[in-house]
Amino acid sequence: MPDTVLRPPREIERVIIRFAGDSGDGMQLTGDRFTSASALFGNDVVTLPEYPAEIRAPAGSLAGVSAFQVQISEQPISTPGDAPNVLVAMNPAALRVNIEALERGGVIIVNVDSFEDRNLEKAGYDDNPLEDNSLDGYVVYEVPMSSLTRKACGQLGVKPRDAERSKNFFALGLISWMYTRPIDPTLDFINDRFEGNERVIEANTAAFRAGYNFGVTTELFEYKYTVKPAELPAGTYTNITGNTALAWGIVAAGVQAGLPVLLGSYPITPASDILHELSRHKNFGIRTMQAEDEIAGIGAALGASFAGQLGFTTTSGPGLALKSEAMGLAVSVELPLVIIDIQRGGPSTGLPTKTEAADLLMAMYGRHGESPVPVVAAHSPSHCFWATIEAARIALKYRTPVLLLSDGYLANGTEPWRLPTATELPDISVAFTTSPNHTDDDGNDTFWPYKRDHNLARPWAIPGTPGLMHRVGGLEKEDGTGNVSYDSQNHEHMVRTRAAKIAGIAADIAEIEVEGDVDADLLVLGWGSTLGAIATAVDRALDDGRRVARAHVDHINPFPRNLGDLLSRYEKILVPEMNLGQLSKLVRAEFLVDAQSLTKVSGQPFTALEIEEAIEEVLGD
Amino acid sequence: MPDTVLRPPREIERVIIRFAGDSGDGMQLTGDRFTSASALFGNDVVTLPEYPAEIRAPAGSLAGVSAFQVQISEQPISTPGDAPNVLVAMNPAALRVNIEALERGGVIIVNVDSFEDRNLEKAGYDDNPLEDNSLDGYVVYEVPMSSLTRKACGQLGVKPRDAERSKNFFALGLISWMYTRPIDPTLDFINDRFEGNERVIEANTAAFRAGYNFGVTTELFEYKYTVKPAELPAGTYTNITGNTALAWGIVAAGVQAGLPVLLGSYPITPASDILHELSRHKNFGIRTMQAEDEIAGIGAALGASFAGQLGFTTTSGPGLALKSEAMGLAVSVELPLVIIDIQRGGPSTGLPTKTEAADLLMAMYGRHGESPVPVVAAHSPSHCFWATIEAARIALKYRTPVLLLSDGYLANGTEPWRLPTATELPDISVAFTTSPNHTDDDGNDTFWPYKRDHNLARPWAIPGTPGLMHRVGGLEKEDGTGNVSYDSQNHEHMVRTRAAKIAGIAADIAEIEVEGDVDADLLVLGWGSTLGAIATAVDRALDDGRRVARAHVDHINPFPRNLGDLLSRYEKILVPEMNLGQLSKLVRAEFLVDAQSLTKVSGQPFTALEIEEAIEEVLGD
Amino acid sequence: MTDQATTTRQDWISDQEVRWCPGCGDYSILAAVQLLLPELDVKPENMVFISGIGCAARFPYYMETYGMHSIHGRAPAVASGIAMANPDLDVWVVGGDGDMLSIGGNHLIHALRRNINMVILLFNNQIYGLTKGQYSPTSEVGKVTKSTPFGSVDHPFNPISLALGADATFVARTHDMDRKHMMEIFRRAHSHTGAAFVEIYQNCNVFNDGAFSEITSKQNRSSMLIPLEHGKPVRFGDKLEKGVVIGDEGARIVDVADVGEDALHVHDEGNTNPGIAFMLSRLADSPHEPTPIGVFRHVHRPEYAEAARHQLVEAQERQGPGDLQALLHSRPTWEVT
Amino acid sequence: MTDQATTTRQDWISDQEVRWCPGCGDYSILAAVQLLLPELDVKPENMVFISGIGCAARFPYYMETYGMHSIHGRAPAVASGIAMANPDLDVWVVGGDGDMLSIGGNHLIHALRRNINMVILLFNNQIYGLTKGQYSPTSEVGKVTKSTPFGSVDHPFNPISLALGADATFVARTHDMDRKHMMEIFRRAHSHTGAAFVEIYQNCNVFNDGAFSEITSKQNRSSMLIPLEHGKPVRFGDKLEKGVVIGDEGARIVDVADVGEDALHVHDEGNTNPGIAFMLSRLADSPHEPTPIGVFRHVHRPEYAEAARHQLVEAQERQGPGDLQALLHSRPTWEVT
Ligand SMILES: Cc1ncc(C[n+]2csc(CCOP(=O)(O)OP(=O)(O)O)c2C)c(N)n1
Ligand SMILES: Cc1ncc(C[n+]2csc(CCOP(=O)(O)OP(=O)(O)O)c2C)c(N)n1
Ligand code: SF4
Ligand code: SF4
Ligand SMILES: [Mg+2]
Ligand SMILES: [Mg+2]
Repeated sequence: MPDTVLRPPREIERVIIRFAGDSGDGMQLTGDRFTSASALFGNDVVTLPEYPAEIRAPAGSLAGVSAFQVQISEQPISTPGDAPNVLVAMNPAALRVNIEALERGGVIIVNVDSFEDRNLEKAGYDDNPLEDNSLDGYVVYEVPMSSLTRKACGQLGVKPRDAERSKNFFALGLISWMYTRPIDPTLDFINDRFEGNERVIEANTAAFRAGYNFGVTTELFEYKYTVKPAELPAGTYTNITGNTALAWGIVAAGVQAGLPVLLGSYPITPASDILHELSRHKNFGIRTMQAEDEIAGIGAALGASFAGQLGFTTTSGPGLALKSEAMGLAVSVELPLVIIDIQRGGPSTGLPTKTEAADLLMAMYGRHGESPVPVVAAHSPSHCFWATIEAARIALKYRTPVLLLSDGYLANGTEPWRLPTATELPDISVAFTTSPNHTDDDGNDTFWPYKRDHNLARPWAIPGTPGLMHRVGGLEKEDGTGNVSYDSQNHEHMVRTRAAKIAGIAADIAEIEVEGDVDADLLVLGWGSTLGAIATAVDRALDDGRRVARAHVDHINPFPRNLGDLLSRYEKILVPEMNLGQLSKLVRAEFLVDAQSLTKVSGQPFTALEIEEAIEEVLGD
Repeated sequence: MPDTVLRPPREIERVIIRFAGDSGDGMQLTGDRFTSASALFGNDVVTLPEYPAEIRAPAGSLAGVSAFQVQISEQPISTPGDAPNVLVAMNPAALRVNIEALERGGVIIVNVDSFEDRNLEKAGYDDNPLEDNSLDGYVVYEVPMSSLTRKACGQLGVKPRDAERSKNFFALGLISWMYTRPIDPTLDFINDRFEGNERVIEANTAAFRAGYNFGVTTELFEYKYTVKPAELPAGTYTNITGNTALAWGIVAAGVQAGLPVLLGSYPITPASDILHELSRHKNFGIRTMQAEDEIAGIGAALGASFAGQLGFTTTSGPGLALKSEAMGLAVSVELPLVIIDIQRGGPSTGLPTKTEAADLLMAMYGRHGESPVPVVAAHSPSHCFWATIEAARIALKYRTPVLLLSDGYLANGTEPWRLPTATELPDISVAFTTSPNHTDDDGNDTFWPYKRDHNLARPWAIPGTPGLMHRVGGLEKEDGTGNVSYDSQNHEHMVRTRAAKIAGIAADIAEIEVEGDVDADLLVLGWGSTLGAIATAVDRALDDGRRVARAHVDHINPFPRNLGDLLSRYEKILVPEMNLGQLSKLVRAEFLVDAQSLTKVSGQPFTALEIEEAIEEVLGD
Repeated sequence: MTDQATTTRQDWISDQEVRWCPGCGDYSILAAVQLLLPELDVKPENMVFISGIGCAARFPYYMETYGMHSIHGRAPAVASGIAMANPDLDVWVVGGDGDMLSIGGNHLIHALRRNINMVILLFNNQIYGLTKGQYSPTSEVGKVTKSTPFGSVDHPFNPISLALGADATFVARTHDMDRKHMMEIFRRAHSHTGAAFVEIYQNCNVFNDGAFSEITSKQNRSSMLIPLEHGKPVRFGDKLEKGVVIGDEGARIVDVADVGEDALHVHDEGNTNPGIAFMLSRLADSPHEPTPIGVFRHVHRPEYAEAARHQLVEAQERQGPGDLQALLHSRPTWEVT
Repeated sequence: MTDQATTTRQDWISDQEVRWCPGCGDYSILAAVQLLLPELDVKPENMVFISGIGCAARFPYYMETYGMHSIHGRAPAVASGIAMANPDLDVWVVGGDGDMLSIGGNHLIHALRRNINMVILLFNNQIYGLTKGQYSPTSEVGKVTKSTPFGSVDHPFNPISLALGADATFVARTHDMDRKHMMEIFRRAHSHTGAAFVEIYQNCNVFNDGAFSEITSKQNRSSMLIPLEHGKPVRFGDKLEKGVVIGDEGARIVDVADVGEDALHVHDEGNTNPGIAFMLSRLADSPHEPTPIGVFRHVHRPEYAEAARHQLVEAQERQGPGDLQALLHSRPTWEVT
């Protein structure tokens, strides 16, 4: 396809594109393909999909709008970008819902065919925005995508209604041209994905080429652009969502622990995909059980742990609430178990498809009695892999349930991930106890299920092991023997010992590191998925000559052992969070530092700009 | 019964007696009777029962020991006392389990008949402690209670085995003589309680008189004592447990709100008695539903609230954990509901019959998402009544679930309570909405279920009201209309509004007051059932010339509006808690004050001495 | 509107846009309910729809009545509280097979055994719709779904058998392709005092399309649906050539010609012994064989909320209305002056 | 001890003091289990007892095996994980009527429908023992307890019917007064592959004494217990003068003299249709009428854990053993150099 636009492509450093359309329009697929092509091309890419909550809201309605934002860059990036530079709007509703996010002066490419009365009305437009000058501040390109797609496909004998389904590939072709993307990966993808369905392959290919050619041949567009490959560390990369990385982390944890995995889970958005992914990898000896509810899910996982497997359970907020009581049991019986919470908008059913990070305090305290559990948080899609292995490592070594927090933004967002080699993965295996560990007063060898090692972990002796039969349970246990004990002093001792065991993990986790201007007055302290936005904001502030540092906690219970020290070195501490200030509460209580909250609870991740502005405000001038 | 001990009774200010025996020995009844007689006599009394966890542990075993401690005093008191002065031990196990608590030099009265080989062995005594000088530091009275009882009853033709059952009344008679208690109330009680069972009435009466007479006639005891009536505020008093007071508080809340009550509950120690008590008062229009589990219990209560009744649910820690998700729904649908947690030893099944106050942080944060609920704590048995009405008041006025915390110590402990008159009870009624509250753009009257009043409470329009049909649910709702809304800004607004509503309650609750030396350097800050021990300790410290103040929070969310101010006035803050420092975490985070924890997690309430010592330590000298 | 004794379909339609997938069977169930209500002597303000979570559970939003879209699986519990609180309300529970048989199975069976006054509509589409296609406790063994890429291995519930096992007093089945039948069954369920359980075969055309078409499609109905009608022999087939007999092995399908009309089982929904109804429920293990529809069981048993209320009345008669001061003084008291 | 193929009763007794109330029926059930195990070819280290909370649920502490005293109602869920994890283990679940039918009802019916390999012993004493005497979902209507001082108003479950409604593959009933019968039933349950449900009438002599004595006391047994024996006509009575027939109304008790021996129902526990078993379960609504005991149903159906394991084996055969590096590289990758 020779290019008739004479000017060479303009080099740009990055671009943020948002594809938006009706849920039926295939925008997720379009965005995903564009992302993959860009990743394969070598750009750094970060994505943010947004689904409607309904399975299929009425076509053309505001509720039915589905969008996918991607930033592609020649520099390493860590967010999907703040305001998109380009909005592809397949219908009036998509325009209406997304226009506010677009940067002032940005580019809008609309499928003009869809801007007819019925659709305008469904989107709540009294007048056609393409005609009433309301888009004056933007660069608008009106492309008759539907009709051009119908035409392109019609030549193949595809019926107009079916042809229309391919219009997302038209849009993809057009944008691929516009940003000088390689086309082969997409053509290959079409062949793969729709294998066996020649008609669809042909139609989508035709639509994609038509879109591309539309860019080539019309003079509608002044420029095309190119974004050079980014300079990323050498290695093999794949583009990965947080949920896939997390599922693979579970697989890897099993492999690295040398233990079969059992996942007990009950479907819930946005965690279900982990169950889906894991259930495909049975050849790793992974058992997935779709339980009757969340309680049964954690119950089965705990049972598997008792039997010597590595138990996992995955859920989101409402499910985590239901698991509270069983987590308390896991604390009491001191068995390895990883509980994974993919946070979403709350309270209650809340906003199931939107992100939020407001389950932190529940993770810390959502159990009755003194019931401490380690809490680990993932900070990027690929980090979900590592955080899972880390959570499993702690669970195994300390025989404790561990809570791993991710969120909807990480779960569905993507980033390129340099795949680790086998040697980069830690060995997290632990030994089962297979022989008596105690000599009783009469000199007999015996097994004490609550005799602890130097990490305060109790022995893990599994059913099937001769001679080590023992019973565990949720009643308070006598130190050492594990027999039921109602003794006051023993209870006091056990409560404090369980707390000490978890607190002691601080010695076994990485210290927290400061980035940016180490000697600054202001430290931005983050956790979880805010990392990308914070890093970008701090980098920009540093570029602007501001003195600011940042640090990110991946271990929230216990905190890294140097965190208190670190915090005491900064006069001001800003904690951006997708909740009303939960980490902030924890560090204030623990270190008595006047941490200030920057909170956002809109179901949307922070933009770097929001954090940058807060930094400016705190620093004053 | 003329008294042959010639010396007049010695006047003492207070005495602490612990009755201990096998669970089958009726020690709870004995303690309870002694308490009632003393209360009727006019003493101030505070009790501490202790049950074994087993229904009936093997007779004579350590696990089967049941005890009941009571302090009677001529001064107002607020704890059952630290170390008992007198221990009544019905068997070797009871002696063994309780001797450690007894004050050095204290009095031990044993049923010497039970100190035979089998029982000694069951109690783990190698030698008979009555013979091996191990009790040398104490004043020991050996009384053949079993045989004397058998003898007394035998004259009535009661079989020896049956007679033996009355030996607790022998003990009661003896102690009643020793402390110059009136005997009529007990004789009346026996007649009442065992009405219709003449045999038992006669046997118990005979045993009681025999015990009393044993004191009168033998010269075993040098002195008898008397404790004068206390000077309590004028009024009609009853001796009440926290659970009864709480149940009556529920009845009163219904009456004062003018609403029928529905209690949805699932039995659990130590909360079940509230269900039991309430189920007896159906003539108040109170419905009690023993649900299939805790979730159904709160579900039914919430349903009743939706339908316009006053919904309550009662439970203990494990049950509260299960209710987490449904509480989140209640937060979201903003309906009045009172959730009552009688805390017990945790984590998990823990120590079901022992007290602890470690559910505070779960009460605050044990729900996913930003899900704030008011938290109220009861601080004494009788205060359970008032705290329940206060919780209901807040729930009704602000249309919110409210969490009320009590604990096992309050639940089963007793104190004399001056009964309130009708006029002392607050009117907590609220009006249902019965007509449209909004005019839409077209000028039509309509009902907006989420249009708030100046307290930010939404209208309560109940099914059956014509024209106000509406739907509520756990998905995020549009401000005003209550329609499902996935809008970002709306969600942000609603999250913050729900938080503001709860925070705003601070303006509507009592300020916290300081007692003791207002200008001291040290403030002892407490919550819940520690009040008695703290007050006693602070009083003693003040008596010793120490400069110390104290304050007690009954509202934990929101805190009283003057709490921050108050805390800032003291250099040192000591927070005694029956957990590992939960309130302390909250005040540190909120007010950045260096509150120091004094923690106890032994299943036992604080003694005043423990707090006194901590005060001494903090103050130094 | 609501003051009049009669309503029109329009009166039952809320102002919220219906957001199920186009073609979803839920639409026809909604229509059946909204068409039926005007025929009953009921007022919108006395009607309460309670649901859990799922596609089906969105139902209350579309009804111009009182309603609560509660949490997953808990609708029968919430509804129980409402039914206890106010006997004048007409309480309906709506939920999917995941909502009411998976996470909510326990509340369902307890509501049924208690016989608490409510109509329970189970939208059985043999799939989790809202969470985008996992298998459910009614999915057939071997079902390939997102969570079971190699096929599910667990045996499904037969919801009618389960309800009968829980001793439900009203048990019926209908399907989303037959509005008239639905309306008739809903009418019957509504008239029942106690818990009325209705299983509705509902097509999820997105994640489990055609699950029931073998038995519910127009052309198959006469040969694949076995209508249960009180007092009538159980027969079906284009020419009513098939019938059901009860034998020592259970219920089984026969050619009427082989056994003679008199040998056919005559359906008695009022049989206090649920044994026969249970046998009928086992005629089909999955919607791929001739399947009974209609009312399996309809018997009388005291209703829970009414019995509870009765105790209140009795208590008042016995003890007089509650007197708070008397209660406070009901234990031994003493005076301090 | 545990290396030998044979064990003695003593090998199964843990060092923990048994702490039920003197006279509690739980003792005889414990004895029956501890007497049976030496007769089976099993080793203590392969035996796992899982329970919830309640008096009955203390059971594992007294067994010298592996065990977990979990949380209220959740034992079947925990046991499912164990059964899935290790097929060599013998998993037993023990719990009371509150534990397994009230809070844990859902896990129970799901374990039964899944047919997951475990023996489930339901100690039905028709009361909450551990929490000191509230009514349970098996208590009779009108039961006066601490939580129902004026009598309970809810209709109880029939646990056998419920289990059959959930399509359990092995369903039996026995009682704590007949050690031999218990042992026989436990033996049969243990030999079953899948979920074996055993209801045991158990006397709580403290809070519900004598609940079953009308049918289980020595002098009443022959006239009040109806033994179900595979392949035999169902007969009972001192002189076997009574029998059971199946008719169009359900199962009913007759005088053998009236109907003749041949009319009696011959029990077939292997009937794949659970209809007859269900009818038998309805012969008695409460333990105050002649009540069937023995094995109601014993059929084969694929076991869940085994089916799940089979998928793992198949996957390995198809895809080879899991290769982590291959998995990581299974999506499109690119090289950066
Ligand atoms: C506690 C909890 N767990 C899980 C979910 C996720 N969830 C919502 S609906 C649903 C199941 C939907 O299936 P079904 O009940 O059959 O309804 P359908 O969508 O098919 O109508 C699940 C698992 C949730 N909302 N809450
Ligand atoms: C979550 C939770 N709710 C309630 C309880 C209190 N509880 C313990 S056992 C029990 C019921 C006991 O009855 P059952 O299961 O019949 O056993 P039994 O004691 O009669 O053998 C209850 C309600 C608990 N431990 N945990
Ligand atoms: S997913 Fe299925 S059940 Fe849900 S609305 Fe769509 S078609 Fe209906
Ligand atoms: S309370 Fe009842 S069931 Fe529990 S141990 Fe005592 S007698 Fe047995
Ligand atoms: Mg479904
Ligand atoms: Mg029981």
